[in-house]
Amino acid sequence: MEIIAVFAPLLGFLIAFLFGKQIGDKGAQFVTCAGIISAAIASCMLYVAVTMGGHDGHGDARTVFLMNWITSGDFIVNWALRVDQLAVVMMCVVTIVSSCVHVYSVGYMSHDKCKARFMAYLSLFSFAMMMLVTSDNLVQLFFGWEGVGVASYLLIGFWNHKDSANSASIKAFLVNRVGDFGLALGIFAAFLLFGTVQLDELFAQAAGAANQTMEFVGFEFHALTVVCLLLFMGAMGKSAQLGLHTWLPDAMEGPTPVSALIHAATMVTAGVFLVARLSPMFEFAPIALMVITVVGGLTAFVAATIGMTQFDIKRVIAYSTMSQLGYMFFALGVSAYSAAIFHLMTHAFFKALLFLGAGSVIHAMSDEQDMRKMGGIWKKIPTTYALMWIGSLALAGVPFFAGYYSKDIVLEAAWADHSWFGNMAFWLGIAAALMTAFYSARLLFMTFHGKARANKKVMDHIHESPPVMLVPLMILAAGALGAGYYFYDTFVGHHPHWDKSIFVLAANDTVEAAHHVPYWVKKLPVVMGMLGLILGAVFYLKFVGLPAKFVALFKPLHVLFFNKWFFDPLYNALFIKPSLMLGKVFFKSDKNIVDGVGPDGVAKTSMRMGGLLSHLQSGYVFHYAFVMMVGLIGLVSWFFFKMTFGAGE
Amino acid sequence: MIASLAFYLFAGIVLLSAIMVITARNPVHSVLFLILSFFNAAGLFIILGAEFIAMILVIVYVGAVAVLFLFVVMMLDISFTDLRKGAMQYVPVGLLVGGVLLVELIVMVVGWQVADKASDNMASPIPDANDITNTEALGRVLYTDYVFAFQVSGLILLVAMIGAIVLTHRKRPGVRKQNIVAQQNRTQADAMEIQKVTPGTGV
Amino acid sequence: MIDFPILSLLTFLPLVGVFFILIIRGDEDIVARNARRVALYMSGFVFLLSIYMLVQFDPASADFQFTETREWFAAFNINYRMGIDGISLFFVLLATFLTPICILASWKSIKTRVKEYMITFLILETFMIGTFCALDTVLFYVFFEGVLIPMFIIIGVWGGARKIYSAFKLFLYTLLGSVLMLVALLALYVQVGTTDISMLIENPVVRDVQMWLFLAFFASFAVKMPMWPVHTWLPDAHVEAPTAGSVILAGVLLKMGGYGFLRFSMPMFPEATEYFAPMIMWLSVIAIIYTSLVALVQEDMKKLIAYSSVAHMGFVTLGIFSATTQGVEGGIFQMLSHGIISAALFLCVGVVYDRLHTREISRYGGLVNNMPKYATVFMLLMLASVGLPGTSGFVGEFLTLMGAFQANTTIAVFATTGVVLGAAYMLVLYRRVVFGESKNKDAAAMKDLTKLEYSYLVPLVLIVLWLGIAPSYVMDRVSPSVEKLLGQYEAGLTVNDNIGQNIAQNINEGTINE
Amino acid sequence: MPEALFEVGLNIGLAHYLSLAAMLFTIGVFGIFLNRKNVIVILMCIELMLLSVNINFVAFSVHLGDLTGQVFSLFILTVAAAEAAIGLAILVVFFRTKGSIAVEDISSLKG
Amino acid sequence: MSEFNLSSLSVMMPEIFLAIAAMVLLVAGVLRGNQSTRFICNAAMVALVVALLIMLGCEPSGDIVLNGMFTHDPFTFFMKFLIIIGLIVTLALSVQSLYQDAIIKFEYPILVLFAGIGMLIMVSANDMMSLYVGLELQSLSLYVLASIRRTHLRSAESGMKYFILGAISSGMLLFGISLVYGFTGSTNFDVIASTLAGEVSLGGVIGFVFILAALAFKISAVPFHMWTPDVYEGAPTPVTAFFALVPKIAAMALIIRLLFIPFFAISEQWFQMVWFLSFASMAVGAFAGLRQHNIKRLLAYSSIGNIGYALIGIVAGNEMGLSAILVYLTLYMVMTAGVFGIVLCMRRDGAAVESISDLAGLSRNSPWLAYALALLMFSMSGIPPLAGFFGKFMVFQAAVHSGLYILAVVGVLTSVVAAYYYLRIIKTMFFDEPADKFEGNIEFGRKLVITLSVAFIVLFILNPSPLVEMAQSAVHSLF
Repeated sequence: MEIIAVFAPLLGFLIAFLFGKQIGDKGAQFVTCAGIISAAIASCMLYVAVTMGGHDGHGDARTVFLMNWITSGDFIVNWALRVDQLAVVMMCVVTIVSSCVHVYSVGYMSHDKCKARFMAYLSLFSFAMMMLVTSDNLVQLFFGWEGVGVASYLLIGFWNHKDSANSASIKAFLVNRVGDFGLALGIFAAFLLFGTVQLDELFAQAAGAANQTMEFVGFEFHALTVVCLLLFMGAMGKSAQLGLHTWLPDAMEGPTPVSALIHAATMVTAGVFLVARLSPMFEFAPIALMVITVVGGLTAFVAATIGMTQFDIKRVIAYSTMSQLGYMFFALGVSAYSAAIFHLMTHAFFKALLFLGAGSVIHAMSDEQDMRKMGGIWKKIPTTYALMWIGSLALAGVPFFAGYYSKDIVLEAAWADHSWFGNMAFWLGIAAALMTAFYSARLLFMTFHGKARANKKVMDHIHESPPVMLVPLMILAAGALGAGYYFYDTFVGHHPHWDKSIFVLAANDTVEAAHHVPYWVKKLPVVMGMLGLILGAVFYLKFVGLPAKFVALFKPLHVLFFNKWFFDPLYNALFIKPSLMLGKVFFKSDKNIVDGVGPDGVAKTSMRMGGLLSHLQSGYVFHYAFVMMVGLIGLVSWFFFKMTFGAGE
Repeated sequence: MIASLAFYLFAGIVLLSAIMVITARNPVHSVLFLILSFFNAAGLFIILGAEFIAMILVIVYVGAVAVLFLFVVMMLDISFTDLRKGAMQYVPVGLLVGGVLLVELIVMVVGWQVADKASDNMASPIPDANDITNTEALGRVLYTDYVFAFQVSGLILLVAMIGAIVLTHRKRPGVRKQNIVAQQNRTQADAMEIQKVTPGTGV
Repeated sequence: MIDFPILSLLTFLPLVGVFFILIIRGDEDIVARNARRVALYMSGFVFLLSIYMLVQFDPASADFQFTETREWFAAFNINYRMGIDGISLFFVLLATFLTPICILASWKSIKTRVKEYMITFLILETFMIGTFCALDTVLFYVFFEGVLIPMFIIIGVWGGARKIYSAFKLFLYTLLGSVLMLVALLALYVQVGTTDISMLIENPVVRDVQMWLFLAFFASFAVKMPMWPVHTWLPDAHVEAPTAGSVILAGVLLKMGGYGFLRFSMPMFPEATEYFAPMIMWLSVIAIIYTSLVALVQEDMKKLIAYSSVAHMGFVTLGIFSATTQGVEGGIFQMLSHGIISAALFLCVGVVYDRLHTREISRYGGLVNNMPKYATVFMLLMLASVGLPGTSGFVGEFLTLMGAFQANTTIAVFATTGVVLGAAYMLVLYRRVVFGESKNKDAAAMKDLTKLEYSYLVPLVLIVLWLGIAPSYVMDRVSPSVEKLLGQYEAGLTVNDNIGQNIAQNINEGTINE
Repeated sequence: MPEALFEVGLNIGLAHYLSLAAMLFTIGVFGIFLNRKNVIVILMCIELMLLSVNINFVAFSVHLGDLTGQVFSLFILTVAAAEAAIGLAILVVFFRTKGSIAVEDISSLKG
Repeated sequence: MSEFNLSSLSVMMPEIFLAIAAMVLLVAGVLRGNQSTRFICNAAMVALVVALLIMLGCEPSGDIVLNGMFTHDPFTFFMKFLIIIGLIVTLALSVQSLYQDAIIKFEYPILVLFAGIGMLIMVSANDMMSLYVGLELQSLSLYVLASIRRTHLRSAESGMKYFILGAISSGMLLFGISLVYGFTGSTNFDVIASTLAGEVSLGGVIGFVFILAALAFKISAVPFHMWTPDVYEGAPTPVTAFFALVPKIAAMALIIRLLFIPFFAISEQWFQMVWFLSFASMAVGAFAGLRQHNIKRLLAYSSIGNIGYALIGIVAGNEMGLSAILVYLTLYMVMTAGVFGIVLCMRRDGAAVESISDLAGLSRNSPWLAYALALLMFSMSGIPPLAGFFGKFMVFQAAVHSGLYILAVVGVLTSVVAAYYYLRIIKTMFFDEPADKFEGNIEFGRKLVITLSVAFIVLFILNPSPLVEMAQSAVHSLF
């Protein structure tokens, strides 16, 4: 079962990738879809088995050993599938969303040349993601981690004739690599500290190492904090947290199904999963948790501010994704791991829905992504319109949609943490909630309502998407509608099914505390959400001139938000340009200094000496005699003085 | 006293003429000064009681070598002008090098001491000059103890001869030589050629 | 075990091939064709033989296996000793494996003086295998240095525009390093009284001597590796060498440096190794960062890969001198993996070079359209070079860094940035060559991989993946020897510590007066 | 007569003779690299050097009372004659090809 | 007065035989004229072979005969063996060139023989007197040989330079001998040795310095090397080959004997001097060769450098060092023979060409010649597995063994510098565009020499021991 769940997508990938020509596009689509759907089915069965099975009803977590991977001294890494409650939740989310996206892609990519390759990559991604979530050690996790990175790289750059797509893919890979840099160091540090990278053994030793320190970069630090922060750096990269987020909006260069699958539902949440997975370690590193909370809160806020000002439909959703990831992270930071995972799950549904819906819109608009060139199309694509509403309401946290439950518990948990950073996160989250609702409304109204701003040809061409695209959307919509309510109890209720897969110190049990927060805390997010929606309607439906005035009024803020807080130019100036410049300088110095002092210089000096000696060989016999005599007299003098004056010694 | 004077006289002339050898403008003069210094050196040898060497020096050097020099100098038609030009700039450094050498050598020889064991080392002690003359003493060892070196010296002279011939001997075209074998073997048939002369055409 | 001298056979069989090629007669075409065949068959046979050796190799043993001892230079008590352990085993295989591939890669692209070319390659193979098998310092030196002769010829005769400069630089630079090693070898001989490597390993010299000898050996191996800042011969040599030359250069020759560190520096001079390790690790870090940055701005494909080689070798030295199990094993693995990956990358460059006769990156672009298979193979290799988990590149890189981290966290942090930079230049290269619009007509008209090219690229790719997913086959055989090596290393440190203690004790007791 | 002179010879002292020889040797050396124009003079300088050696040998011979020195100087005289012959022969050859015996002209080989 | 014992002459039978042979051949030559040159050459080779056989027949007993003037021990045996082989090779290489270059003089082989006799005497000398006469016999023959192509200015000039500088050096030698004689009262090596062992004076040391300087001239050690490049370049190529092959071996043998028998007592002094000579020779030999264009001149610098390496063995001052020198010289002679065999083949338009650039593309025109020269060059630069490596190996081994690390390091470094010019020749042959073919076929003798030389340097690695052991037993007699 576990094998099917993980390796069916790989099989699909291999067949579609290697024999894409032979089996044709249809064949490839079929194979990959079959692979991922069977994986989804297997995952769901596993979910049932793992969360409800077992003799005591507490679940039946298991680990499947496949084979040895790396053995080097004490460093032993196996290929193994660890299927516990946390993993299985992720597996389900991944496979279900992925299945939807696979099917959706059959329709969405129907005009593309390389369908087989696209489907293959999607399957490859799914496989890597499954490896990530089922890994039982840090290195296999790293394998999946990098694997999803590569798949993401391949898919973002899928339209590789576009320069922008290529740049975006490289950027995504590199920024992720920066994160991986931290992750790798984290693994090294963990190994140094515990002598193992097996999760079980790590968790078992974590409590014991709570007071240990280690030397890092010349200083003595609290060991677990170092490990956790380094690991968190990896999570930041993958989950586009503030600082390492710049790749995510650019990643929208990829085909829309990719954005839905990778850059909304699954891969970007890997960071959240990582922290949750390593909760037994993070719990003993309070400073790391604090950092996570702060970063998460800021991310939620900053991303929301940017999201309000963007015009590219996918980028708006991308920033919203980033913002929601921020929620998840501060949830993690306040030890509300289950809340974070809960939000992860609901978010996967509604955000995938939004993306795929947006894809549907784009598809309908002949690949137009700029919202300023849309509008007034809701009648032409009513199903998509409706589905987009569902997704947006879920995102805005309107009651009884999935996002309502999960976002609320996250914010409540933050409040319940009663620390300064918990509070900060809470208020930032509240602000972000307002903005989230606002830009959701903005997106809906700009896209579907108002005057039609596209040209006639495009307008004439607008059509509803085929069922192969709509059916997956509906499945996701169902999730966006019901997942919050349905799973509230099992995820964050009083008797969650996590068993040992999530570890929370008793003192940090904010999820439990979240159920007992003041009334206003519980209701504030909803109020803010509604307020945001209304504001959106006012701005973009009623008084369409209002936004421009507002922009004029808060010019500096708008510039800041619109330019994404100037992260890209900053990084460009800080890292990319100096790197290239240094590269050039070093290359030159290789020729001039390293070679000039080294081989070339030595060669030149030698040749010069050779020339000098040749010059001394003047051809004149008296010079020769002179040299001989000087040599003789030199030697004679040497011994003369040595024996005359040195004799006494 | 006289002998001392003789030494200084000979030595002085040797040195002066040696200096003249290297500074004379005309190579012929150089050769002549060389001869002079050889003569005086022979005088010094006589003071030392090495008459045979002194005589050989005169015979071999003055009689053969120096004359050979003279021959060559005169045979090669060299113009003597400008022979010293440009040389003076090298004098200071030459003097310096030569001076250092000289000072060291003088200092060395002034304090010359012979190894204690040297007296035991004598291969062929000089016999009492009253019994045997220097020449005879030399003759006694030369063909016995030193026969090997003597023979090799012979080879050296042979090589010198071959060398001189191989380098300078030229077969001049058109030089008539007497070929005795040819003359002896000459027959009537070789000597005379009888040609039939057709009348009216001439030979 | 094998009851015939398999190592000698492996080493000298190529020379038999040389003999056969020498006696080929006929016009130029026939000679060329037969020379290629003979070379291929002979090297192929050697490879099969080496596989047999691998099968027979006892993975559990850390000792030298298949040892041979024969009297050779009796006057100096220098014997012909051959043998391999886990450390050298796979280098031998690397050499036997890459040679036939090189011959295949030169099948069509070398058109002039084919006979000489094949002869040179077979001789090179002999020297390469010999280097890794030799168990006597002098014998080792003979092979180690002998490699220069064919390499010089290969670059000089079949090289590119600046071949002469490059060939000389390669030759003289590496020679400079190795002659210092020669002096050290001799000093070692004088100090210990033997040239038997296994004996030398067991009898480290005293600390002060170790320092000097270490430096001399270091001069040789560092240049061969090459380490920063003595790396500059490598880009030049690579750029000018013919494809197969680059393959061998990157694939095997660079490994001789690392092998030397493991075989000589560490076990014979443990204290010096410990003393100099931080310096070397810092140099490695500089190499990694410096050359990665340089690679970032290259316009020549081969130069870029050459610089990347320097960076990758930086990981190797980093790992080795961390003196941890992971570091050393990672270093070995990284060498093997780099041997395959960079060889394959150079072959990839050769593929397009054969078609367009330029290595300038900007002349290519959009190759994915007309050469999809090539793009795929190149992609896999590029990712392997970047160190993607699941490829062999990852295992080596990760283990070396892990080893380094245990030795010095600061160094490891800096070195790990190489992971980011490495990705940067490879991705940019790939993007500029393979992705994008086809800019040049001639580049766009190039044909995809031929069967021949497939036949040598696919095995390489498969090995890369195999080593990435299941490196344990290799690691299991390497481990015992590495453990032994590290054991000796530690012992070398403690032995002398004990001596120090003894002396201190004696001073205290008054038996030794200062 | 000879005995008297012999006595005097020793009375004058070994150092005198050796000094004389040293000076002669130096003059010979000095002449070799001072001379630019005439190879023959160089040959003569060599003869001077040999003469100085002879003086040394004979002086030592007398001083030590050993004939070997005189025998040696005899061979030196012989060889010097042969040497002079060869030298002059080469000189003639050179003159024939070059038309000059100026030392400065012996310089086509250099570098 | 010692007994003159005829039977004691048996140890010098080879020399006597050669002297008689030379004189007989001289007469034959005079009678038959220059057209008999080839015959005389062949006859001389036969004579040398016979001499070799004679020498093999007489036990190197180490007896000192002829009033202490002449000795024949295993060391001289080894050196003489080399010298005679060298002489044979010289003649084998020369014959064809003599005809090609129109130096058809029957005196040539005879002078070679006389020079050879001189060298044999030098090697066997056990007295300053026999040393001197042997040396002069050799030198005078060499002066003549250098200028034997008397119609050519360069030949005459090289003879002139060689003569002048050689005469100065023999002046120095004699002055030194006179001082040593004056101090010790003897010219016999053994007596000098025992005397110096008792006491040392400034005069004795200075005398020794003069002697060593003069002999350094003969082996062209820096700074007494200045004649070498000019003479190598100017002399006719077969003569250059001769110069490169043999005289240095004799002079080296002489130096070794002098340093280790009469002057062993002052080894502290000569250690420094030889150290300096070695150092300077290696450096100059390596660097000055870099800019050369003429291959003979290049080989001259190469020989200077090689002498530097060989001298390291002396500095080492023990049996190991000396046996290293012997091996080194042997290998060097073998390589030089091959190299000159090839240089002699460089002819175009009826004349010898000597520029390195004339070798361009030789690998296309005469591949075998090019391979041979390439192997020889790699061997010269000391790259294993060729024989040249073992020479260097042994020398450096001796150096390291005696703690001469500076010399060893300088040696290996300069060998790298020198490798550049050897490589340049290979580069010219293999990498450059071909020039015209060399003309003329290669006679059997020369072919044989080249083949044997290359075969030797390639196959030497298979069993280096016999030569080394021979050298070891040879030098053993000196201690």
